[in-house]
Amino acid sequence: TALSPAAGASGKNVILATTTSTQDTGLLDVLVPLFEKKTGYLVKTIAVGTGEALAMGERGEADVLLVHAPASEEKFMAAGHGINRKPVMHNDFVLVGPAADPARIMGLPLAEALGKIASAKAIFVSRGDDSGTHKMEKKLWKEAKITPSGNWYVDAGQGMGETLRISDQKQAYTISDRGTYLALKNGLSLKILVEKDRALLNFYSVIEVNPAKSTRINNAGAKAFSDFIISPETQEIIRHFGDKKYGQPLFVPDAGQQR
Amino acid sequence: MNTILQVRDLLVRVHTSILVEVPHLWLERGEILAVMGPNGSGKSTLLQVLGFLRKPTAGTVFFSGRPVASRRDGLLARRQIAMVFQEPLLCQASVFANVAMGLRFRKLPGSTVTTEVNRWLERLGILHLADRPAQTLSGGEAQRASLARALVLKPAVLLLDEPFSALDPQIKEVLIEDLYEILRHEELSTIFVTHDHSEALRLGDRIAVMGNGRILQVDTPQKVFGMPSSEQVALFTGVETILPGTIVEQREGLALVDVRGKRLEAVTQASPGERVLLCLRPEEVSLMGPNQIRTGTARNLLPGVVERIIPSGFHFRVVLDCGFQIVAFVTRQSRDEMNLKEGDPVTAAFKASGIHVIPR
Amino acid sequence: MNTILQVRDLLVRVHTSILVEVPHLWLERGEILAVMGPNGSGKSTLLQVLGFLRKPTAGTVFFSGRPVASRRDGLLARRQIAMVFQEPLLCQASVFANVAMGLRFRKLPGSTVTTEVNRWLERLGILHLADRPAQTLSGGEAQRASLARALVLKPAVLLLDEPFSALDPQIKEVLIEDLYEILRHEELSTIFVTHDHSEALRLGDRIAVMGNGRILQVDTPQKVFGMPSSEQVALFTGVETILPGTIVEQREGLALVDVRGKRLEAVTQASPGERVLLCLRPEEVSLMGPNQIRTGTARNLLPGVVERIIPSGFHFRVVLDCGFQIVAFVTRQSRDEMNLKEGDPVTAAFKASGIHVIPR
Amino acid sequence: MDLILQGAKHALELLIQGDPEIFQVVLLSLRVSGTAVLISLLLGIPLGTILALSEFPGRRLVLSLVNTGMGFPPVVVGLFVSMLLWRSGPLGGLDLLYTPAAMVIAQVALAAPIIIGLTAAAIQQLNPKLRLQILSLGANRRQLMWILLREARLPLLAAVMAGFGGVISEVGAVMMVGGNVKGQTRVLTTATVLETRMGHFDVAIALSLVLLGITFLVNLALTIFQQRGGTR
Amino acid sequence: MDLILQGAKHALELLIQGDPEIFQVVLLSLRVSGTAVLISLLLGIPLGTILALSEFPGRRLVLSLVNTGMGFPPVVVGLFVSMLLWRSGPLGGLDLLYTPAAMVIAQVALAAPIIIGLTAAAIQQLNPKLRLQILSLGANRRQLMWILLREARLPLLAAVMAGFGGVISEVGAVMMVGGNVKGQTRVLTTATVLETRMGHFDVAIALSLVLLGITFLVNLALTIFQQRGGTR
Ligand SMILES: Nc1ncnc2c1ncn2[C@@H]1O[C@H](COP(=O)(O)OP(=O)(O)OP(=O)(O)O)[C@@H](O)[C@H]1O
Ligand SMILES: Nc1ncnc2c1ncn2[C@@H]1O[C@H](COP(=O)(O)OP(=O)(O)OP(=O)(O)O)[C@@H](O)[C@H]1O
Ligand SMILES: [Mg+2]
Ligand SMILES: [Mg+2]
Repeated sequence: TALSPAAGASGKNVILATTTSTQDTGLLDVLVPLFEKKTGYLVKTIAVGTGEALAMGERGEADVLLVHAPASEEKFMAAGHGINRKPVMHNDFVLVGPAADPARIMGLPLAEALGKIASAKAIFVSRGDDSGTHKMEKKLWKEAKITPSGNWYVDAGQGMGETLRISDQKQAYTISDRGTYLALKNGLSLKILVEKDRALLNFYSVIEVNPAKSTRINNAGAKAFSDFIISPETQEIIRHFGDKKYGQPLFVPDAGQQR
Repeated sequence: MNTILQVRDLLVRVHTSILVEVPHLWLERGEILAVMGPNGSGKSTLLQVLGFLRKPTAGTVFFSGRPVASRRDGLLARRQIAMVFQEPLLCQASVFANVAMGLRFRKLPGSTVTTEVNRWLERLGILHLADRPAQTLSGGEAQRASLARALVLKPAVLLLDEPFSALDPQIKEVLIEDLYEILRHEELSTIFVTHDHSEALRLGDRIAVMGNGRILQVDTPQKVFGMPSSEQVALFTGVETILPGTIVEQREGLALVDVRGKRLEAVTQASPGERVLLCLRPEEVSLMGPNQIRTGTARNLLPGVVERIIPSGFHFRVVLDCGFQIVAFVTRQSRDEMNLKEGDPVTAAFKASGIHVIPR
Repeated sequence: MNTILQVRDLLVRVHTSILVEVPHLWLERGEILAVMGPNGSGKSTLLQVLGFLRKPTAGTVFFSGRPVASRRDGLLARRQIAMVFQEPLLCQASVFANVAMGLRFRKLPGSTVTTEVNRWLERLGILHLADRPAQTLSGGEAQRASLARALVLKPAVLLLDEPFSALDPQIKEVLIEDLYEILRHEELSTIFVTHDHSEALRLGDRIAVMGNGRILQVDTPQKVFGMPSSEQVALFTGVETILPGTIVEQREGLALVDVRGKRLEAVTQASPGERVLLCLRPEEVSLMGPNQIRTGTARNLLPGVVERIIPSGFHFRVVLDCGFQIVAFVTRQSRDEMNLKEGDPVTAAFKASGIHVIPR
Repeated sequence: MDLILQGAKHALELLIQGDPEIFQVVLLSLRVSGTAVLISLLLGIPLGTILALSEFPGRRLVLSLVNTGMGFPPVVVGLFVSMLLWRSGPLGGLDLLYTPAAMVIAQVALAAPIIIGLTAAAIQQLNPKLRLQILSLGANRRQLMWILLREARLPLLAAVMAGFGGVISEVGAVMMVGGNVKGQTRVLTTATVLETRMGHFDVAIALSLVLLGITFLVNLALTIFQQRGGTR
Repeated sequence: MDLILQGAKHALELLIQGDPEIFQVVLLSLRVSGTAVLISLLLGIPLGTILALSEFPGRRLVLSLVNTGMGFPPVVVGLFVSMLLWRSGPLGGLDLLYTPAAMVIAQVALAAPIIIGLTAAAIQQLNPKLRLQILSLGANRRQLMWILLREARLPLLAAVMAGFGGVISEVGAVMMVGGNVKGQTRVLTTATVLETRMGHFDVAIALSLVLLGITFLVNLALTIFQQRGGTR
């Protein structure tokens, strides 16, 4: 029964550590059952912060990772924690803010927009949780040569959904991945103010945890998942995911591409 | 009228069982009313109602002549009444704090509280226990604390529910003496429940006998014990000989009664032919040996045989067979002098006025 | 030895206060031991130790001749002992369930439980309350339930802690008779604590008088009441006249004692010059009017004046001033016959053997 | 507030349609929390009783520790249990992480201190002489404990309800050790969080209402049992 | 388990260095939960006492509802309080969302039912005659309640500890209504979650240990007070 330890042989279980965004958009709810049907593996999707996902990989507590923090991923790979890092897909980030746009950034290039927000001391909510999105945001500030600090720079320390909601309530600016923004858009008064900047692209990779770390790692399952998610059929599903619900796709498949 | 506490048409019912039903009962200012009655007859319940602690199902309780209805009235009345419960329920605090509790409720100054509490602890012989947690007291010590807790309040009315039941005889004696002085001196009005006849006789101005939730008789101690109004009261008050008889002759208040063929003289107005019960307290019966010269004024002399001698404290209850059973009470001295043994022939002597006659 | 319960070198201490200290005490099989003593003298504590409910600070309790040490021994002993506590603590269940509890612990078959419980409920007059929640019982009803709960167990040893204190006199009388029969018939060994002298006299084979945690005297009732071993015991057992005196002359067991210049005869072996206390129970003193002819064998005649007449139940305690105070006990009949009033001159008469002499 | 109405409507729909997924989630919630409470009772009631009745030096300290346990932060418990069950942890070999069993373990860690602490207080509150009284009737230790527990029925059942309420409504720990895996370890609370995160407030509210409804029914039953026979 | 040791080391460091950030977080935790428990006591104890002492039809239902409240899922409470405080919500004008005040509100909603339910059970457990006894000494209603509460001190303080433990360790609701905003609404539990999510397990453990330490100290004080005078 479900209360007994690990249904089935442990070799059938694959632990997928991923970020909340993939789960919250519902993409994994589509992909995982497919994978399970196809391969007979049972996937345990653990949706956590990117930092935690990578830490789980580092400790060998997960078999496969689906994450989006290129810089950290590279460090992770360099340290030998993972093998076979492969691009899966990307989506993009958007800079959203109140419709009134008090800092007047609508349509500006990203770096300029960030500069105006900082100089106007308009409230900006940062996720502050070391997630992929947070890392991206920090990178963007750095590129804009601004060290954000002060009362206007709010450190929410939460996931994307909560950060958006806080921004909405505070009528503040924030950076969000498009998927989460679209998913929550209906309840929010925030508008997309800056988008489609090359710097705002958000790349997801799949990484198999290095099986040399521990005998308990199910590398076969990890490899199967990795293969599955970059397979053409899956990539096709990703391409069209969200079409129906949001009128636009949430992700762009990337498999096989170099970036 | 100078009644301090009064109930009218009182009824206490739980579900279908009637716990107390009292059409009228009152307590005069300065009076001591003793309440007796078998277990479960409603004494404690009545006291709770009189203490404004329990709302009766029906009826009104008057305090100082005014009906007490509102919660505020109730509090004011309660502040003039102190009650000692049958089981001493002390709070989890020191003995001192327990005894001080009522005074504290009344917001008396600390120094007064200390003086008064200590005075009463002293009086009840538990001053040395003042700082002890109340939970460590022995049964009798707890009852003393419970008494002190009520008496320290100097209430207008004192309701005592078997307040001496766990006390040792020495302190009980002292306390009863003491209490009697206080009650009389301070004109305290008191109702107290007791199972001890001698307490009731000694302290009560009037005695109420309860049975089955009803008050069977309220009267002076002499009347209740000497002239019980019913067989039930008679039995309860310790009349051990109750003989069914029929009036044969009536001579200006002195009647000749036939009891199983024997003739007894009794003081009663009942007319010939009436069927009556003769109540004879064992204390009224004296015994004479067969050779003893008749002394005293006893009009009834019944020869009989000693059936049983039952020790009762320092005295004896002697059961005689005189054709029917008669119980007599003799002191050890008398028994020794007469050298009384079971099977001995003796004569029971008692006055016509020693018999109380109630109609059957 | 045929003792069923025995303690040796018993000590119960809490912090620095000694609650009980008993070098040796035993209970014979089939014996009834009455325990008396002032409040707080350690009676209940002793009973708890004897019932294997409280571990003494030091000392050993033997059951059936064997020391009880392990928890298992304790349980086995407890299963042969039943105890009635001073305050009846019933569980939140029906009266029946409460009384059945001990039998259930012993895993008796249900039908036996029902029969036995009902029999005892009946015997204690509370069968009609069987289904009532125990919390709704009156004080006396609860005490009866508590008694039934112990008696139904048919134990080898019965420990009763003031078991009749809340009972009405009628049921008490019946119950004492009943219980006495049972105890004797079934060879039950019993210890019972009471504050009622007459209960102790009536039921006890031996009486133990406690004071301050110690056993002051253990003896037959006659000895304890008639020949108290100390002033403390004397006072506690109701000796109301205790006179300090000095032996003046000794004539083969009959001594002449000087008490404030008056000479009294007393039965004692004490030698001349010894300082003694004379104990005189009020029951031993009879009163004679000034004109009354001397009857009886009293060797001591003390003229005096009636100082107070205190009602005591149906009798009276008369305090005389004979140069010192003497208390006498008179029946109502005697008082009426002598027409006794305060201030009257009377003569107190008592035998030499009525005085008990203890050394000072 | 319209969201709540929508949620209520949705909740009704979910229940009426008998959505098998929701049914599974509800069942798992009940099974996990029920098992956890049961285990906590089996552990907690004897321990609480012993703590209440025995006198030993350091008793207060132990009681404080237990009472501190009532304030174990679920995420901390989740973290610790995770660490235990991690592949690299001491119990990694059992492969329990992300299974209902792991959730039960975490919930026991949360509920047991509540049960122990409240049981101890309930038993301590009883008249100490009652214990002697029961022993004198020949009770062995098990029988004594049983009667005492019956006497303290009121606060004990309140303890059970507090414990059950605490774990069935808890999300931090179960999320961590269960992982909110669909079809395996998703319970009402984790589902609620997920739906909230996905912005499906109406579904979240519907799930919450279902959870509240279940808790209410369980507590109603327990309360009726608790209050049977009125105020003593 | 090495993580725990690391965490403990880290915790000590944080405390010894007197890290002002951590100090602030600890302080806020205590302030928010302390205030919430205080308010819950002020509400819960009178309500619980009244529920225990008065007889009215539907009392059991109310008790069940209160007991259900012991199982209010924090996220649900968080959601409901959020919805109340949203700009679009009925109390939006107060601008309380993402402030400590909002967290207090949510925690009161969580703690008050625990206090009410356990208080009611504690008071009901007292000998009903005690009430008469106290009234007979001339107590007014306030004085009566005060003495009864003192008599039920043991289970009541256990209730306080359960309530305090429940809210200080809670994360779901405070995260939702407080927002875990650094320097404003970040408390120990939300900080722990954040650190965990960031994969900083050692810091998370350090924070947990600090939280446990605080809870322990508070409970130690309460337990000593509770057990004062030994077992009755
Ligand atoms: N924890 C304690 N600390 C100090 N003294 C105590 C403690 N517990 C009990 N005592 C004292 O021990 C004494 C003996 O108590 P016990 O109950 O045995 O008396 P008792 O002879 O049964 O009295 P009573 O006739 O009043 O029932 C009492 O004076 C009591 O106050
Ligand atoms: N809830 C109840 N339902 C039915 N009967 C009850 C209830 N509560 C009390 N009684 C009964 O009411 C009667 C009166 O009780 P009360 O305590 O007044 O008696 P009492 O005269 O004081 O007796 P005692 O001499 O034993 O103290 C008892 O028989 C008791 O069993
Ligand atoms: Mg009574
Ligand atoms: Mg005693």
